[in-house]
Amino acid sequence: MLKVDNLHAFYGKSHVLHGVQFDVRPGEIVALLGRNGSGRSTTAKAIMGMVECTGSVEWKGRQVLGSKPYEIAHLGIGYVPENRDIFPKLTVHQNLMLGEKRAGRSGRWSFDEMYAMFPRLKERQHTEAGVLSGGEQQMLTLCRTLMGDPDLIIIDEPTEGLAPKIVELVGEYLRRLKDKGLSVLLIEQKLTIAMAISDRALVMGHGSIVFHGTPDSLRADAYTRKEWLEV
Amino acid sequence: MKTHYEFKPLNIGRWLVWSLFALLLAVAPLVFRSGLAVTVLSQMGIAIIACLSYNMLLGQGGMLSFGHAVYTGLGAFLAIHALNAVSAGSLPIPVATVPLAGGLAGLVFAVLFGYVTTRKAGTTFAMITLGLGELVFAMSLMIPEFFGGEGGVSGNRVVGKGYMGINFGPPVQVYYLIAVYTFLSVAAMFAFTRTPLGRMLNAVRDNPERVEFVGYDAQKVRYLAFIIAGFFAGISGGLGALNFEIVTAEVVGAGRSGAYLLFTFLGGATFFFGPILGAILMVLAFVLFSELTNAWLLYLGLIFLVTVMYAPGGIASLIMMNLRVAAYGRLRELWVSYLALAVTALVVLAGAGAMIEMVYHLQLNSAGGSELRFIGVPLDAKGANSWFGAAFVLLTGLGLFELTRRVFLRHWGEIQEFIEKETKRKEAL
Amino acid sequence: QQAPAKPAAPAKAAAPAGSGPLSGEVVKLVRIDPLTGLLGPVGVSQGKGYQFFAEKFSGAGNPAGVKFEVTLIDNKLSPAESLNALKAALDQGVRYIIQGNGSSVALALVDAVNKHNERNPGKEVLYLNDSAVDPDLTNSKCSFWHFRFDADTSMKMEAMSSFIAEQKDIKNVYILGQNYSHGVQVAKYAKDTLARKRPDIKIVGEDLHPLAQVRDFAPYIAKIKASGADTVITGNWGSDLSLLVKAANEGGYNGKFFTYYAGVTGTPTALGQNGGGRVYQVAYNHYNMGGQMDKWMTEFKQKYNDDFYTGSTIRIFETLGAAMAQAKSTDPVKVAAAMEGLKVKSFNGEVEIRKADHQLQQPLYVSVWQKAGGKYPYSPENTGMTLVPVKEYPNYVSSTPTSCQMKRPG
Amino acid sequence: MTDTATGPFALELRDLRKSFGKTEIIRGANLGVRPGERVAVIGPNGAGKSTLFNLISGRFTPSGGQVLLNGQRIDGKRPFEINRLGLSRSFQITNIFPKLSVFENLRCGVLWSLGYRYTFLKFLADLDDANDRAEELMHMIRLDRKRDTLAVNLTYAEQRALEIGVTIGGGAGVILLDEPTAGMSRSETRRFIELIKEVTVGKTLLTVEHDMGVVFGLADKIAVVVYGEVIAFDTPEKVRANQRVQEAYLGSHVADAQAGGH
Amino acid sequence: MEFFVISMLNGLSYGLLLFMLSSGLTLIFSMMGVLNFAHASFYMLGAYLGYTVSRFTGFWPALLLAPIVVGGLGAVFERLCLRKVHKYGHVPELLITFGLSYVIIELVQLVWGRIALEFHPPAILQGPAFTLINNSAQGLSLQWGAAPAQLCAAADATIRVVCSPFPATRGFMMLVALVMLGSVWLLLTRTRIGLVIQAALTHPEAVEALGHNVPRVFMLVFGAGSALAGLAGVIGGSTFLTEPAMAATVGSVIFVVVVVGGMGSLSGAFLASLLIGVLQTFAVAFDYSLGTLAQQLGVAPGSALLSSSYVKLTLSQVAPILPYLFLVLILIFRPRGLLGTREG
Ligand SMILES: Nc1ncnc2c1ncn2[C@@H]1O[C@H](COP(=O)(O)OP(=O)(O)OP(=O)(O)O)[C@@H](O)[C@H]1O
Ligand SMILES: Nc1ncnc2c1ncn2[C@@H]1O[C@H](COP(=O)(O)OP(=O)(O)OP(=O)(O)O)[C@@H](O)[C@H]1O
Ligand SMILES: [Mg+2]
Ligand SMILES: [Mg+2]
Repeated sequence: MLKVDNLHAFYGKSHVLHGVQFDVRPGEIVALLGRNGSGRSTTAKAIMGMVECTGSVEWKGRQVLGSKPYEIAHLGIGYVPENRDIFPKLTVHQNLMLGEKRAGRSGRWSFDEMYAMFPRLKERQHTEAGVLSGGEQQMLTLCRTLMGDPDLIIIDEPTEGLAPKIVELVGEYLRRLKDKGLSVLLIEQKLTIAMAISDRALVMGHGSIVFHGTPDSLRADAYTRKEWLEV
Repeated sequence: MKTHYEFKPLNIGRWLVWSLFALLLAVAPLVFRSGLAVTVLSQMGIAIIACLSYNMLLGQGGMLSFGHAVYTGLGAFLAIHALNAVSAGSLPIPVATVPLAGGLAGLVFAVLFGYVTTRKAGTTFAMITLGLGELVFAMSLMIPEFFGGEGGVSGNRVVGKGYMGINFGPPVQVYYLIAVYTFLSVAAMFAFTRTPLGRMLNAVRDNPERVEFVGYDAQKVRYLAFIIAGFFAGISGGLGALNFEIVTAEVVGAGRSGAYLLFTFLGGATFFFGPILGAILMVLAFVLFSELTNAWLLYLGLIFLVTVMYAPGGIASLIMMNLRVAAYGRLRELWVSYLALAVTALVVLAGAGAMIEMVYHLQLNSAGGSELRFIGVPLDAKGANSWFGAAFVLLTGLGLFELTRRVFLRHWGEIQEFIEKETKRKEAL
Repeated sequence: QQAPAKPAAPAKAAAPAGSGPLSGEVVKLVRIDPLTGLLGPVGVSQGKGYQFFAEKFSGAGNPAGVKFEVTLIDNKLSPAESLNALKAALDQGVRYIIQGNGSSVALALVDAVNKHNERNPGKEVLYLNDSAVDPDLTNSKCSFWHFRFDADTSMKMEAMSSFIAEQKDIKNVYILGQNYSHGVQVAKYAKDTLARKRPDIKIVGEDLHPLAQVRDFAPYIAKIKASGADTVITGNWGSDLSLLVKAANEGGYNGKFFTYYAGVTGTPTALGQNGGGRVYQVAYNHYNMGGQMDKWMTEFKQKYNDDFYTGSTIRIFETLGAAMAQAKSTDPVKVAAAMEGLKVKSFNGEVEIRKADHQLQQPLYVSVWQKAGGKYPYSPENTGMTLVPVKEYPNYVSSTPTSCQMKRPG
Repeated sequence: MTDTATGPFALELRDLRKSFGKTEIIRGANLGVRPGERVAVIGPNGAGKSTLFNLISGRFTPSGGQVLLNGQRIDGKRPFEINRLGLSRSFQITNIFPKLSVFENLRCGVLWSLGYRYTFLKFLADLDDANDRAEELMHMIRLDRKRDTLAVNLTYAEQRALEIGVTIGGGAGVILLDEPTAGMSRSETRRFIELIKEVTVGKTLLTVEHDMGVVFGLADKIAVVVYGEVIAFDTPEKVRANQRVQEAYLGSHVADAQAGGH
Repeated sequence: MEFFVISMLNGLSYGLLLFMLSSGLTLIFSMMGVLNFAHASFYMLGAYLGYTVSRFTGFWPALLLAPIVVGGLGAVFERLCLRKVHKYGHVPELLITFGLSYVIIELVQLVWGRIALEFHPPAILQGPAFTLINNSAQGLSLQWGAAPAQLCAAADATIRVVCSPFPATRGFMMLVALVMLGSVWLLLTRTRIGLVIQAALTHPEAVEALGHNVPRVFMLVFGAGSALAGLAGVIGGSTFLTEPAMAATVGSVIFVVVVVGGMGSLSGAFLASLLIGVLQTFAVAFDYSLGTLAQQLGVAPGSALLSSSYVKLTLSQVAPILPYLFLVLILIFRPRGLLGTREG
């Protein structure tokens, strides 16, 4: 469904991705692992058309490299950025509203489902999102993206700053998304959860994919874990 | 651990720069000798102090003020009253210290008004200063006792015989007085940026909230800086009073405040010397540029548009960028590009200028015939030839300019990349 | 130097070389006035007048036979800029300065010229004031180096009040003005003169508003109506005048307006049909002076598509020419001395530069804004309207005393 | 609450309350921290940990209750007053002076405590003590090489380190750190914790953390905040055993796995 | 009584005029956070374009066309210039509009000349909308349109009759202001445009990632704001004066409205306009000064003091600068404005 090939990305003059190549199939959770600064977030941004890049990104058989972020979003890729990027002056509910691509039409997901998933958000639905606690903001960004009814969702470190119990919960929900037929590209730091829920794992190092396989094979590959993940 | 070792080599450079500055101030009137030139130089000195004091707020404190002329202006009024008191013999101070009276006035008013304005930053601050500026200006026409009504307050800087032949009658003597004040003020304001308060002011600009968590009261930092800026603004006003020997309501007007803002920005608010360039340009624009062409406001507006879009750090940032390139020894390869850019830009200007001037000519001057001369070229504002010619020049210029610009940008980018790599490499060492 | 009045092209010898005593000498004059901003249009229009008449009065056009060259410098209506302009003019060796718009500029210039002349003997300049009307200029601040060719506020009020005194239907007067010296002075002189000439007229209200700040005059009209005034005296000019009259029309106020500046560039268009028959102006001329003036105005209009109304321009050339012929010199000190008490025949009869204060003594006209046609065909700005003279006041009526203690050089 | 040590508290909360509009977020929190103790504050998301820090540091004014620093009441005081009394904090979201260099950032952090206040009559370059202290800090947080780099241009981890540097610079006795390791990888986190330990020797430390590894590695005591109350305050072992904490916060195996993983 | 009614009407209509002038500014400011200094220039451009278009098509089509053209120009400006500096922050944004205001004013003078134009409202708007007749015998009555002369003339000398016409142009202006209020309100509340922009102010990338074309929305909003200014210009220009100084006279008072109302608050701007309009209009009616006040309080200041300008300054004289006083006071005591929700 998503096919990334020979992707090179640049921030101004600095070359960050060096020929990244992988794919994501329908209904699959793919974990993208790696150390800080290895280029995982950049990969996500490159797919979304937010950084300058060359190579190829095919989505459902169509080349999307060079398209604008909002066009890509309309094609059905959802993106949850890593630094939360909630809209601080808007209320929780308004944040969710902005997730919808067209007002009032939300596809597979409704406000109620979102609130059922994270009751905490319902309690705070009329609060300005800027004052939410760090964890609440994380929940909000996830829901906001889901409201746009994507087929593939790229999540950058969703469990960052979440209490252990919630981390578990997020894992739970990601699996549920998968059951609903969504694909997930999960960028994670916490190996435990990534390994627990993903179908395949990719490891990045210095801007390219250095490992590609199932979680089990990664668990078995001590070299990769030591060299590229330092666990 | 001795920490300021790295200032050593710079210090020599700094001495050099300051000596050059002093020298420049000293010889300028020997080079430019006409009456107009001397007063223009004097006004530059005055404007330099004003713009630097303004930049204490804008560039260093992040306070966008629309009412800085209030402090320069009230300083000027107080100074001229002081001068008159000196003339009348009721105030026994030398004329040369009258600008200090202006400074004190600026300070006092900054203490008064600053208390309410600096409680907030950002747009709120900007709007309060706008409102205060309008109020003071309106008052200036309503209270003739102090502001002298429409005619303003005039004075005579020649008091008595003077001291060693210096009675400030000849404009050149006033110029040197202003030059001394300018040098001292610039030095003092530069020194300010190197003091704890000056540094905390930068911190307040960047992140007022965090400042409070390292023990400082952001409001108070702003307030103190505002007062100091008010003092220098007042000095500048006081010098203006001595130079013109008359102070009218325009000195507190919104136009002045706007000019300080625009030209400080144009010069470059992020570098200390930016406002100095801005001030020089300001005087040139108002005094000389407007004499060259009727369309000066249009050109001024266009210059601002272009500067804000392509050099948001002002002229100073352009200079610094090139200095950086020079420091890495790569400025020399750029000169061809610069030359090409300059030439094509001039072509564009010539084309556009010819058209603008023709329109103005048609509108204001048509009775004198439709012919005019533009940079030596005879044009006929009513002739299709001239118009086609100008349009052709403009379009060709634009095309060539765009071409050279692209080439230049590529080259420039490559150099920047090189510099970045170099710095990374140095860091890694 | 730009624009409107480049020195009249010498090639076009409209004025053949004269035969006066100073034949061939060139007299440079610099006019320091706004060419941009609020009063820009006025300054530009007046600049054209100087261009036009410099040519007419050069050479054989004046008894001295000198050639006049006028350049314009834009002072943006700023006193400080004007002082710069003065410096620029002095650098060019100019000895005659002209200015008119804005008493603030005028006061600054008088002051600067006085100081310059005091500090630079032998390089004196004269300041010829064509329209700044602050009475101070010929009273407390009078100067040997300053000559005024307009009639000052008090003279105009003298004529205006005489006219009002004759109108039996005027009983209640309201005074409205811009809150700066001009507006304040108009109010003061109006009260003084009316009290003297028609003590029965009641001043039912008096108001000052900031200059060029009021967008909506309806509240003032409501107040004027409520006061029961049948006449309004106002010093307002520009948009402050046009908007006032417009608001009066809309607000159903039918009283008369006595004004100073109904005929100035832009105001005729803005007034349009408004205020027909009830807006009065007092000035030293009007649009239908007749004779030579009519011809000049028509020629001017043809040439510049603009209206000429600043008659002082003509007076400046006339008196300069005469004084130079008399002094046989273009040296400002001698010319100034010759100008004192000088009498010339001009478009509105004989005028005299009063020695005591250098104020031109001249007849004044009260005219009223109404449809052009018949005897009064000249329509400014093609509005179809004109100023029709209703009364002329000779020198001795409009003259006001002066408190000037003139200090003469030497 | 069990007090093992005795003596005065370095920081004490007494029935602290805070409401935003109608919702009460902090509902009577009580806590007493002894000088030199390292306390980890944990709790579910939105429990009010950051709010608690904001109340203590003066960013918010409490709606009720008291905060005492070394026995002196500080509730209702402005942040800079509290800071001057010897309490300093870092932020969950990096909060430094972006347009100033690393060195300047650190120097800003030390100026007040060295008594330079608002002076504009001394040159910064001549303030040997301030400069030395800033250099020392820079060395401690291992940013020597980035001395003149503007803070915006630092990497995330470096910015976090700088944040800590600015926080401890003033030499305050009580330090609050809000999720200092957020967004760092495992190895970086480990290094960073060492750093924190190193720079806060002898100080009273409160830190918010979600990473149980960090919590158990760093803290002498753990305070558990749930729904605006401190429901437990004890040694790590006892807290981990606490049934309520298990339910409210740690969940089942993940916590064990994380805690055990180190 | 009749004076009060008329003054109230004047005040309200002036307030609505202020609102009309500033609604576009409010729109742009509240949504994009840009203090558009060129707003008054767009207003002026609207008047001049309206004048030119109306000479070909008559007033009513011009009322529609001119704002569209102005809006288009605004959008182009946003596209070519403002967008480039957006990333540098608010000060450059403000300065670029500052620069634009110079350019527009000069260009307008180049194209249309420097003196006032004869731009009249259409015939239907030229008379009074209604006339208030105050008859000292019969009391206050209202007559639509102009009142016949005999109604305004007193039949006998003891009866005082005052007719106060209310100009149709003013009525029309009030109507337009209300329509503007309504449409901007709809735009802000019934569409997500407002949300998109507010969100994009802090996190443009995130908004785009959610599928919103942010640059286009910015351009549209700026265009709409300019169009509102243009519409105000056509009406203002025909009702008042179409001249080069018209931009300067609108000047800073529209900023006062926006700021006093509260950053980002449409209802606040509306309230502020009305308040300022009424305040200023009634202030004109009062000749009180510090001197008279002192005298009424029974304090007799010395005559020297009495003649000084401070003491003689009456309320009516300072009326036009009251908005600035109001602005300063509001910002000191309530920095977020009357109904504002956020500061700065
Ligand atoms: N805006 C930027 N400009 C320049 N370089 C950048 C920018 N953003 C990231 N980089 C650099 O690109 C590289 C990859 O960054 P990226 O954010 O993709 O890493 P990551 O794997 O997501 O790490 P993290 O755990 O920090 O999120 C890093 O070296 C980083 O310094
Ligand atoms: N200014 C405020 N206005 C309204 N509600 C607020 C405000 N600040 C915080 N809150 C609410 O208070 C609650 C506690 O927030 P806080 O940031 O203290 O949580 P936390 O314990 O730090 O959580 P996390 O671990 O997720 O960061 C949250 O529900 C938040 O929405
Ligand atoms: Mg990342
Ligand atoms: Mg928190």
